[in-house]
Amino acid sequence: MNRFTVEVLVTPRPGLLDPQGKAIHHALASLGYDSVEDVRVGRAIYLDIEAGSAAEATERVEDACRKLLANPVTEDFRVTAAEPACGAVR
Amino acid sequence: MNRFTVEVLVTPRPGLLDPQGKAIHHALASLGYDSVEDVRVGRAIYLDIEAGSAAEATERVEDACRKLLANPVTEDFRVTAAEPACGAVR
Amino acid sequence: MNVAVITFPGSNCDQDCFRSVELAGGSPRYVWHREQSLGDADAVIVPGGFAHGDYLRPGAIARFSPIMGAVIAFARDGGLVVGICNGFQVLCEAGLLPGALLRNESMRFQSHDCALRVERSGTPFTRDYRKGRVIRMPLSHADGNYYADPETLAALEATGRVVFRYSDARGTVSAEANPNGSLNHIAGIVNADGNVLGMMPHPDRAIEEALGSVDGLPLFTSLVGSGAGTAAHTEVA
Amino acid sequence: MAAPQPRSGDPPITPDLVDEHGISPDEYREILAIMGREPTFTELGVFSAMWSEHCGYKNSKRLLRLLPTKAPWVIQGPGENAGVIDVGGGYALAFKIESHNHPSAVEPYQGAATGIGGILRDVFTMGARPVATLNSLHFGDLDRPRVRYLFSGVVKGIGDYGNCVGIPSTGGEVYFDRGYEDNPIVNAMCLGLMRKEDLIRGTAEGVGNTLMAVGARTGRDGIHGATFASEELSEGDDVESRPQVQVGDPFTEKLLLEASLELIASGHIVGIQDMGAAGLTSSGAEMAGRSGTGVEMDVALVPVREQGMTPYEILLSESQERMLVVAAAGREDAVREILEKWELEAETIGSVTATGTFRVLEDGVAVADIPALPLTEGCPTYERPGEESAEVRNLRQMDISGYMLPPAGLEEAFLAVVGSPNVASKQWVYEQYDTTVRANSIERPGGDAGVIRVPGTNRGVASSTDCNGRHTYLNPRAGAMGAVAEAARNVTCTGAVPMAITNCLNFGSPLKPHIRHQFREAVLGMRDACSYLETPVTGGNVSFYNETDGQAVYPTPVIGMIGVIEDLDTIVRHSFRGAGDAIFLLGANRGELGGSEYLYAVHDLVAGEPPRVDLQAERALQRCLLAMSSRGILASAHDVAGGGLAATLVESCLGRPRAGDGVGASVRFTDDLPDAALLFGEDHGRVVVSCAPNEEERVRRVASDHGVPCTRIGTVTVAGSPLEIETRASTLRLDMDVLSDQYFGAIPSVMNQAV
Ligand SMILES: Nc1ncnc2c1ncn2[C@@H]1O[C@H](COP(=O)(O)OP(=O)(O)O)[C@@H](O)[C@H]1O
Ligand SMILES: [Mg+2]
Repeated sequence: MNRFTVEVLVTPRPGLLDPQGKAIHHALASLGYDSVEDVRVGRAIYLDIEAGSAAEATERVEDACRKLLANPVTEDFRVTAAEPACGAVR
Repeated sequence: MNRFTVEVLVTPRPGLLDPQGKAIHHALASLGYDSVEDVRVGRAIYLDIEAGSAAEATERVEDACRKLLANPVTEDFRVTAAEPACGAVR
Repeated sequence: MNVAVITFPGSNCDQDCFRSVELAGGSPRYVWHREQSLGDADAVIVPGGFAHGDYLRPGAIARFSPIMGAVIAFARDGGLVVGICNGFQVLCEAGLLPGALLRNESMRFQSHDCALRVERSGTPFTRDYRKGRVIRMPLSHADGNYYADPETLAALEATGRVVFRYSDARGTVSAEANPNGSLNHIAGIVNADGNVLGMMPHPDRAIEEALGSVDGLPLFTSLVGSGAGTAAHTEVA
Repeated sequence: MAAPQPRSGDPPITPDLVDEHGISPDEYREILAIMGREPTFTELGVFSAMWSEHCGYKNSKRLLRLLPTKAPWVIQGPGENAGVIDVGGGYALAFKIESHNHPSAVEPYQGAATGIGGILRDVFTMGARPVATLNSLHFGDLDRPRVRYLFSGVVKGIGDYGNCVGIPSTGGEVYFDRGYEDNPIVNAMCLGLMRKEDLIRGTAEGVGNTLMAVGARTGRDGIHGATFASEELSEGDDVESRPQVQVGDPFTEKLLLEASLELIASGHIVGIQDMGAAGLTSSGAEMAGRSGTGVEMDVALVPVREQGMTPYEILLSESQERMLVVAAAGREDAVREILEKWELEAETIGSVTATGTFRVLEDGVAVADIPALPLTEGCPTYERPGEESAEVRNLRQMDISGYMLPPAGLEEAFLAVVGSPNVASKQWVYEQYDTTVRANSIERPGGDAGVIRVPGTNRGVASSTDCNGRHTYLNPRAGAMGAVAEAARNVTCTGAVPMAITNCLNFGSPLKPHIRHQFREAVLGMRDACSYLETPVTGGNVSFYNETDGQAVYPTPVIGMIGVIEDLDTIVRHSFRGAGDAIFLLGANRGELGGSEYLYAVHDLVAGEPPRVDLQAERALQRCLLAMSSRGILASAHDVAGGGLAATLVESCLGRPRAGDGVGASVRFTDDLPDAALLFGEDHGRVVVSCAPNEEERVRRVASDHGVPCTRIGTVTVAGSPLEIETRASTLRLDMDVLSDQYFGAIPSVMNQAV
């Protein structure tokens, strides 16, 4: 068994209103960042998980995403496993 | 000028309490995902930005992170630019 | 009429719902989220608050509380279920109601009175309201911005399942009267069978003159007056 | 018992180390005398926290003793987690106010959030269920981006935390003035209700009883927060103070609240206290100190969030949402069971002893052993003479009679005052707070005082926080008196009888003579007003060192007033009701413009003698109002304060936001005063009331019975009509829509712009 850090990125479905992204976009514009064309905000979740392999870790987390971590109505998700024992962004 | 999608990952500083992460950890455990050892929750922000190069896009976003996107007191951030015209996770 | 009021860790409006049922003449009972059974309940209220802190997404974690299995089965059998505020969010997460509640357009928590137009009076939850009546009650949420994909939304409208809409005091809907950006100004909906209601505003805070409004009370008298199992017979356009 | 030995890795105790702990050479000598030996590093940390300004009150204690604290209805005065008064019907009310200024300056969202968390715990550890919160906020001018950042972060932090726990906000205040430029004042107040017999105190009684750590795990956050709160901020602190940011977890707080109330009701525990400032140290030592017992705990048993924490860190951590509980011996499992239901941890960490010491072990090895009472009560106290600053004296004595003419005319000045963020509606703030949860909010924010119903009764508790920092700056004694008078008046306007106060004294560094002067004067003003108005002080908080780079905030003694209304049917609202109603002014116009919003908003000036308080007149006015409200003859009552009559009249006409119940009014004044002084003067002792035409005579009679000047000033007019004001010199006709935009739009128009 190894310990993996799995990164989950949950993002609002394209086409969906994203009030947070809109607010940040607006704020950036007023700070003078006018080259920003669009902003979308999602969640980044880092899970430390014990698994036999990276693939197994990823699979388990994908399952958790479908059940809990992402809302299938409004969100997409993407799962990436880092190498074992790598601290990732932690 | 090209359009780049820049990914910003904002995560709570290590050592700071992360109530969200704690709650998700707890929920996962009660759903039977007991191999999860730790959970941290941050934000994923995707910016579409016009810039001459990926490096320029990244630099501008890093600046925006220091000013607005991340809270310097409680959060760390990491910025990555995708290739121009690549839709990223969108 | 026995009404189960579910209490999750983080529920804040369980007492308010309990009292509302009492005032409406029903018999409320608290059911702790770890229980597996609803007992002899004739109806269920999922109250407002911040179940499990609303961490991750409102309602996401609560949806897996042990009692939710019983609530889902109860609803599938035609039992009457009301979700108010956080309860609405929980019911959406649990798949008992379509769509999702996104962050308010203002990005702020909003707590103030709102006016609602009663769009349907024929449901077991609104039989004591007249259709078209404008009612007033508090709302209090950060994530009340109703969203559903275009097909779902069209189906909701086509089958008359929008029960309450945000409006002004005269019953006119408009962007100004919409507090959170909800699609089609939706404040409350029922499921296809008409036995599950979700709404963001708080009828449970508008049950006495002293609180400034009694417009929420008919919802509870409707609920309590409608016997068990009648849901299957209620008309859904 | 073995005396504690230094741990390996402990730094040696040097004069520098002692100094870094904020302990003076004299105080260190005192410590040596108490200990009879050199303290260990851990013990030094414990002393440093307990003898900090924040816990030890060294520069305030002597003066605070002057405050009146007793009345037949006071059940618990200062010294406990919260004060408690009898509110009748078998109910007691616990209430307290606390500051979280420094943490909010560093991280506004978390700072304010954890401020709410702390004050809730202070209240529910008395056995009371929190039923309302209030907040008193003072910021710099809103045109600065940094101020907008602090303001929005603080409001969001307060809202998110209180909303999640499910406690309605019933009121508060917000001020903006350059006197708070870099040092926001963030004070949070909580009210909790209980049956009188459910009162429990923070004591460690009964040798052999068990000490349990309950709630969240202990992390490294906020270590030396108590000392930190006692030091002034300086440039670069954003970086330095990073490890001190505490993150709030309102969900855990909610669980802790429910679990604590269940625990208290169960009878399994004998004492409970929040691990607030100085965490485990202050809670342990104070509980022992209050009971004359001792405590012994092993830090190795304390559930921690991080590895490798030293005893020093565990003892001084200020991680949030934790409590220290004294369980009756043998009931530990029952305690644990209740906590498990609420998904919380409870660990036995030690026991109550007869030694009278605060004794700490690490894996059985002693690391600290300090006499408990000297630790909690023995902190040296100081009362050094103060002196008024010449600058303030000059400002106060400045002749302001030359500012009676508004440069752009009276109407412009009127709109400027009504639309200044200090006078304008705070709707943008309080609509981010849940104000209606638990369905007992009888009067929500937006009026003079919030009123919350005692559940299941027809009795109400009114509350208000007040402090006009500009007034206290110019004259701390008059300002503090005024704060008490205004708070009492606010509460009285709703029909409630003022009963008691809690206070939060926000000042600069007490090491400076002019700050000591401000502090002393403010305490004396508060003493006089509280004594005269019979509203004793049941507790409070002192926050010194609110300074950045030597610049102190205005002295800001915030008063949190409680009133009781026996019959909610007699409640009076602040807004005019029906067209045709008669409008009266109770009290006399003196036209006192010193320190007024008019001078600040129109002439950019903070100067002049602030309004003085005639306590006798104030009391007569309050009794008169109560006589009127209990007889049910008033249609509305609204006090005159910031922004003067102009603000009061506009607010009375506009009514509540979103309610659509606005009306107009036609008013006439015959006072021989300059227009500006008449309309914008902030003289105390005045209330604008209205009544149905057939009650006019009774209103006059009750006023005359109480010796209160009562002048018919006008009539309420129908919705859509303007506010017409006639003075000896001018006539104003103000469109209500324009006034509404000014009043309701001022803060949103600034805050809804991005950044
Ligand atoms: N920070 C706040 N939180 C909640 N309510 C507030 C806040 N600030 C102001 N309010 C409410 O707005 C109203 C007006 O406040 P204020 O201007 O201080 O009035 P007054 O001068 O009568 O004390 C009051 O009802 C008050 O409770
Ligand atoms: Mg006030």
